[in-house]
Amino acid sequence: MFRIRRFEQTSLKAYNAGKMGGFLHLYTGQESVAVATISLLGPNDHVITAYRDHGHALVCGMNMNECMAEFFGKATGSSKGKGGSMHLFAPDKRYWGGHGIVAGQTPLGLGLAYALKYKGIPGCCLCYMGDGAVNQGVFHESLNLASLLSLPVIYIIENNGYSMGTSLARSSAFKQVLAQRAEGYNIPWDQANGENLYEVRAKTQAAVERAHEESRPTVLEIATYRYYGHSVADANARKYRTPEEIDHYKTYHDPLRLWQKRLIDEGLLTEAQAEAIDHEARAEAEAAARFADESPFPTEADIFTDVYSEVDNPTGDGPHGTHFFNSR
Amino acid sequence: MFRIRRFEQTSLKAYNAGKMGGFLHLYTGQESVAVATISLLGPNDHVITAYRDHGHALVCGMNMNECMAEFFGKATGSSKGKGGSMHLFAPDKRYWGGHGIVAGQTPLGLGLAYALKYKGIPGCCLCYMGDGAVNQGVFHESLNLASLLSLPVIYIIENNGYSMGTSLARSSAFKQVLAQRAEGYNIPWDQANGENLYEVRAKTQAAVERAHEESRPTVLEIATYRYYGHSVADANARKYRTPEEIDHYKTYHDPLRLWQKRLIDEGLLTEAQAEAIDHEARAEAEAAARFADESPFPTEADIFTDVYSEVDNPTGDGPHGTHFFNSR
Amino acid sequence: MPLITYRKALNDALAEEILRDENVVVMGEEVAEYNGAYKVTEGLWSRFGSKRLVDLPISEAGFIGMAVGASMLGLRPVVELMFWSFSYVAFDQIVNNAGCVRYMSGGQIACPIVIRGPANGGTNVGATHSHTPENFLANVPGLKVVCPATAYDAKGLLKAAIRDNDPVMFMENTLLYGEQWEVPEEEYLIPLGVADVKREGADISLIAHGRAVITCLKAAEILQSEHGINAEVLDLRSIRPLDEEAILASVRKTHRAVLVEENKPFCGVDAQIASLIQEKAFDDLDAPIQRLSALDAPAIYSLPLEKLQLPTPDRVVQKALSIC
Amino acid sequence: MPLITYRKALNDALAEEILRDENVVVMGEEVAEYNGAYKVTEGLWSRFGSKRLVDLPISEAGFIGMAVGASMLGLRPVVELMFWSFSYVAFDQIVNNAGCVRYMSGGQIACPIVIRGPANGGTNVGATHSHTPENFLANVPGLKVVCPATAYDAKGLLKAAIRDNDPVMFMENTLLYGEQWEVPEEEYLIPLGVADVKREGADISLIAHGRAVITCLKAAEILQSEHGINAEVLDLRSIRPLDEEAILASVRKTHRAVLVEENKPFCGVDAQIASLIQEKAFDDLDAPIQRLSALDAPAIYSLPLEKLQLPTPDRVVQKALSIC
Ligand SMILES: Cc1ncc(C[n+]2csc(CCOP(=O)(O)OP(=O)(O)O)c2C)c(N)n1
Ligand SMILES: Cc1ncc(C[n+]2csc(CCOP(=O)(O)OP(=O)(O)O)c2C)c(N)n1
Ligand SMILES: [Mg+2]
Ligand SMILES: [Mg+2]
Repeated sequence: MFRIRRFEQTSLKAYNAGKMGGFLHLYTGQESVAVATISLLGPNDHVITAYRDHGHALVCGMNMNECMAEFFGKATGSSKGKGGSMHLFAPDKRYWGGHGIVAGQTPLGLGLAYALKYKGIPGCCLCYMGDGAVNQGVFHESLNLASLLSLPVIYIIENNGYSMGTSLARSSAFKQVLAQRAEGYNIPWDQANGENLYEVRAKTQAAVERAHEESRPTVLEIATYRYYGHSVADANARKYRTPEEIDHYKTYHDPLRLWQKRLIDEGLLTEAQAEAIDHEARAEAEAAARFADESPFPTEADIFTDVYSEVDNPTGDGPHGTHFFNSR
Repeated sequence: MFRIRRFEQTSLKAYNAGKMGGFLHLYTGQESVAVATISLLGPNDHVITAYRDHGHALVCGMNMNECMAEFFGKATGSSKGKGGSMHLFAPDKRYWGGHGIVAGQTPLGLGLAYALKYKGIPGCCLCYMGDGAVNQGVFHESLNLASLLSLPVIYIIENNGYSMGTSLARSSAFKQVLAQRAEGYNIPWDQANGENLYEVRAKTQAAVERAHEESRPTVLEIATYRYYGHSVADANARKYRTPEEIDHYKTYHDPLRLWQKRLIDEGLLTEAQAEAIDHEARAEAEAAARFADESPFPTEADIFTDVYSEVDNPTGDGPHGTHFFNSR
Repeated sequence: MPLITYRKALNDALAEEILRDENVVVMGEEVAEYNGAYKVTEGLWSRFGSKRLVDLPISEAGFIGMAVGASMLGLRPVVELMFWSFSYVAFDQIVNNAGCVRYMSGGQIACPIVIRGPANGGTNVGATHSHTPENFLANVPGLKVVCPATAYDAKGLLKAAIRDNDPVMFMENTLLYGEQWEVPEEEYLIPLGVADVKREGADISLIAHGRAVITCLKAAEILQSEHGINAEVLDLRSIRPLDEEAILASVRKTHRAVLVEENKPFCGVDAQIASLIQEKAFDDLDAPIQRLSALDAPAIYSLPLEKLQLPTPDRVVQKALSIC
Repeated sequence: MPLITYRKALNDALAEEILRDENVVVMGEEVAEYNGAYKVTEGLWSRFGSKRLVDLPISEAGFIGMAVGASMLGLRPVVELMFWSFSYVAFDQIVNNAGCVRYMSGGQIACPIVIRGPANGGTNVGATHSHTPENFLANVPGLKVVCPATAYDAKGLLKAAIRDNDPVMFMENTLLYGEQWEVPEEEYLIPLGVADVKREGADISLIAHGRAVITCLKAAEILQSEHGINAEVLDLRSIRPLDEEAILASVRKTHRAVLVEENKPFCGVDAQIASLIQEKAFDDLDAPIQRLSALDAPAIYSLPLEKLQLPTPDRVVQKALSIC
């Protein structure tokens, strides 16, 4: 969690220093969700998420350098500067992104689970999404397919209470619990408080076992909170939420501090160790920023690579026909 | 119901005689649904449905001639032969079609309800759909919007047990009742047996009152059965359902015969009157077929009308620019 | 005339039409309380309230379909898409319901809806957020497509689009929102289907739409000052209906054309323009028509590269010189 | 060589690839137990079972996205769309996920998926069921688009498409399913991106794709027999990648071209072909390139009119005569 916290802090600084433009969706405040859930996964389990993907990427094992360099749009980035912060990928680490279209990843996660089942691999796919994403039709199509085909996919709704400037109550109609919509598809669902890692892990574990042993899907809603605006470009970050609300969460519900305190209380961690971890994390993040800064940009020729695998890896008689239509 | 039954019989004959091609989705067996529900509506209530729309069109007051002529692709058809059997419209009768894309009409029905509420008109919209249409994402988006915006729309799921060759169990995952999915959106729902017109009317009436008085949506699932194939072109009509199943429904659950018997038992109808109604209906249908047959086809020039209202009704200085791009 | 931004011009157009016609309702994600993701609707909610400015959840297919249905009963919904890129989740509702309902009903139903929002790359947001679907939507008979390049055009065209009885796809550009142009205080409308000569010239026609028009104007200055070439810049403004006469008139005058767009090249808008010119002004052409579109790959995230991916004044100049 | 139908050729291609590669899985609505809405998958379910042929509910966006996700892990899904018209409810999944994932991942992810089904009008089913999106999808760098006109091409191209490591949009035609052509018994592949001269000629090039190729062949016979004009008929077969060389070679030989498509004209495939020819073979052209596309309105339901709406041999002949 320290690593994510420091990484985000550093990337925000870099954004404000003009090292990148566009969007930057900080995960600060939600760290416990990715950490508590992904840390449970085994060698056959896969992860996919939306654009607020920095935390998941790091927990899946991507290193800060490739991520930060990607934010900077550098050739050393995980996607060679072609994807950006919303699109971090590490298939070798079973991490499938990083997707910018709201809920667009939900059927992809289903497909990963489909492939696992098809190949007889006893794994599952954790597919993350926001509370605003539940109102995209494709998520419902995915729920029906997941239940009908009995696929090992776990949809984790990171409910941070807002979709951009819209509160949950203004975006979704539901009875008591958002995740309850899963009932309509005969899918088991549960809720967890994101600041309690033990609870999140226990409930995720139950879902993972259901996936592994029964090849059944689960919808798990985890309550959390984001500290910054929707993206760094969110001008109204403090308009649709009162400063008091934000401060309240930071003071009484910060998952990082609560977890640290708990581990210390339980004698599993000392203040000094925590200090050291934090220190390391900050150093790692700052080094990553330097790495990104010093890395080269892609070249104009790179614009045309990674579009078609046939063009990048021509077969015997090479690619046939014209693939790109700029007359230059 | 006799009118629909005879109309379909006649259109099927015309189809087989090569008077039309493409699709023809017969409503035979489901007549009671359109009759029992639409007959409850008042002057501010609107109707929209899918491609299996012949019954709804007739109950809404469209005459057999304009419908049959539309099937034949004639200029005298309700859409001048431009829409076809899936696309019957009569806005003057508050009947908005007739839509070929599965569930594509569900947000349109929502919009009709939206406009009613916006204008302060105490009406509602009945939006019909099939049991297979519930798995299109846009329907779920519509349910959330209907509940969130509190709109007077009533979704009527005509559950005939199959979507083309796929049984309900093979297309939809749900707990006990398909319509229960509405709970996830905090929308009241109910079920009715389509062969019992009193039950259907009572439950529809409750939904209509909820819409009129509380401007709240309802999802109503009505059990019914189609006698013919999905469309006349459905080669497998008797493969995915046993002939026994079909015969069973025709023998013991025919809504037309059951309703007729009930009215006679209740002394509201005599055999002779029923005979007469049926006779009239058949005559009307056959006259419609003749009318359609004798009507002219549209002209080639008609292809380019009804595309842009600006072109059809040029304003003072006429339409600006090129609207059509055939260089002829 | 006062200088106002492209954003303000749109905002004024919306306010004026909301005041003029009680059936005009503006809806979309974050358009009301948040004042619009790009602030195009700033201040309208506090001024006109929740009936005229409606916040909606992230359900583009659902609410565009809803707006189409509402328009069938006489409302004039102006639906904001945060990005036109998101129209792809609502593509069926736009093409089949907005685009076909009038035809399939034999002219019984009108669909006076406007769908508006930014459709452009160049903002460092990656491939999925940088689509420019004007060529897709203009392919659909029944839809109209407008791409204003200046604040003046944005205001006049949006007001005309809202009053239009057909569905109008209105495509803006986030890179222009902050740019200023002269806009008269008195009301005016710009009819759809009328192109605009943004710069008179005799030697070559630079034909463009949207932000590419601005790129062409810069290129024209360079051509004039550095190469003594007097380029005409024609702004299509409206893609469908299309002002064919203006295009042909310009080419018949200059005998040379470079077509510039931020659209992708394959079947882009300029493919149609090129096909039109060669067919109807074949003998007037002294050289092949040149096209300059976005470099033909998904929008790259890396900002310096993305800037190269879109047409630049320099590359317009090179194209022009190649046929002058 | 045995004569087999276009439908059977597709069926054979699927069976052969299912047998060859255990990662090939065919999925869609009614493809298994029902044997396919248009019987393209007839007999495959009883032969290969429910693992290789999968019936799915009416959720195109969901299951195309699912297939894209499965392909990222190495499966080779062949997804049937009952009609390509229904791709519009899945447009985002096709363009943004299938089309962009390789690029946005910097080449880390491949998407070896095939989406196939009929994309044509002329069958009396109305506007919403008669779309031909080859121009939309070929506009998207990252996607490939194929439109076979004969049983021979259908089989060879489908087998190549399934083995291709990029997403291939495979567009068939219900009016061709029942037509027969000679197809060899031994296995063969047809690489994407290679056009085919269906008829050698010297006086004019008729360039087309899909069923329009058949229309052109009929027109060529009329031109020969009634007007002594020897027309060449070039079948593009693959829209993206596109065989530009074959197009230019034909035009350089005949100096005249008529482009025929069942696509709508505005930004249709032939707009791109026309723009290409005029740019790269400008001096070889003795006359303006003529285009014949579907008449520019939503597909009309009325059958006799719909037949007129699509290119006919007679209208191809008229176009040809207008420049010969
Ligand atoms: C289809 C689509 N519509 C709109 C957007 C713009 N958008 C990006 S994120 C977002 C809010 C999503 O909120 P939520 O799902 O709660 O995720 P969070 O940002 O809270 O993590 C919106 C509206 C988009 N990317 N895709
Ligand atoms: C988006 C879309 N996908 C597929 C189809 C093809 N199709 C037309 S009707 C139908 C079955 C629908 O079944 P159901 O909703 O139960 O209605 P019913 O035919 O039983 O009245 C299918 C798959 C379509 N028209 N639109
Ligand atoms: Mg949220
Ligand atoms: Mg059904």
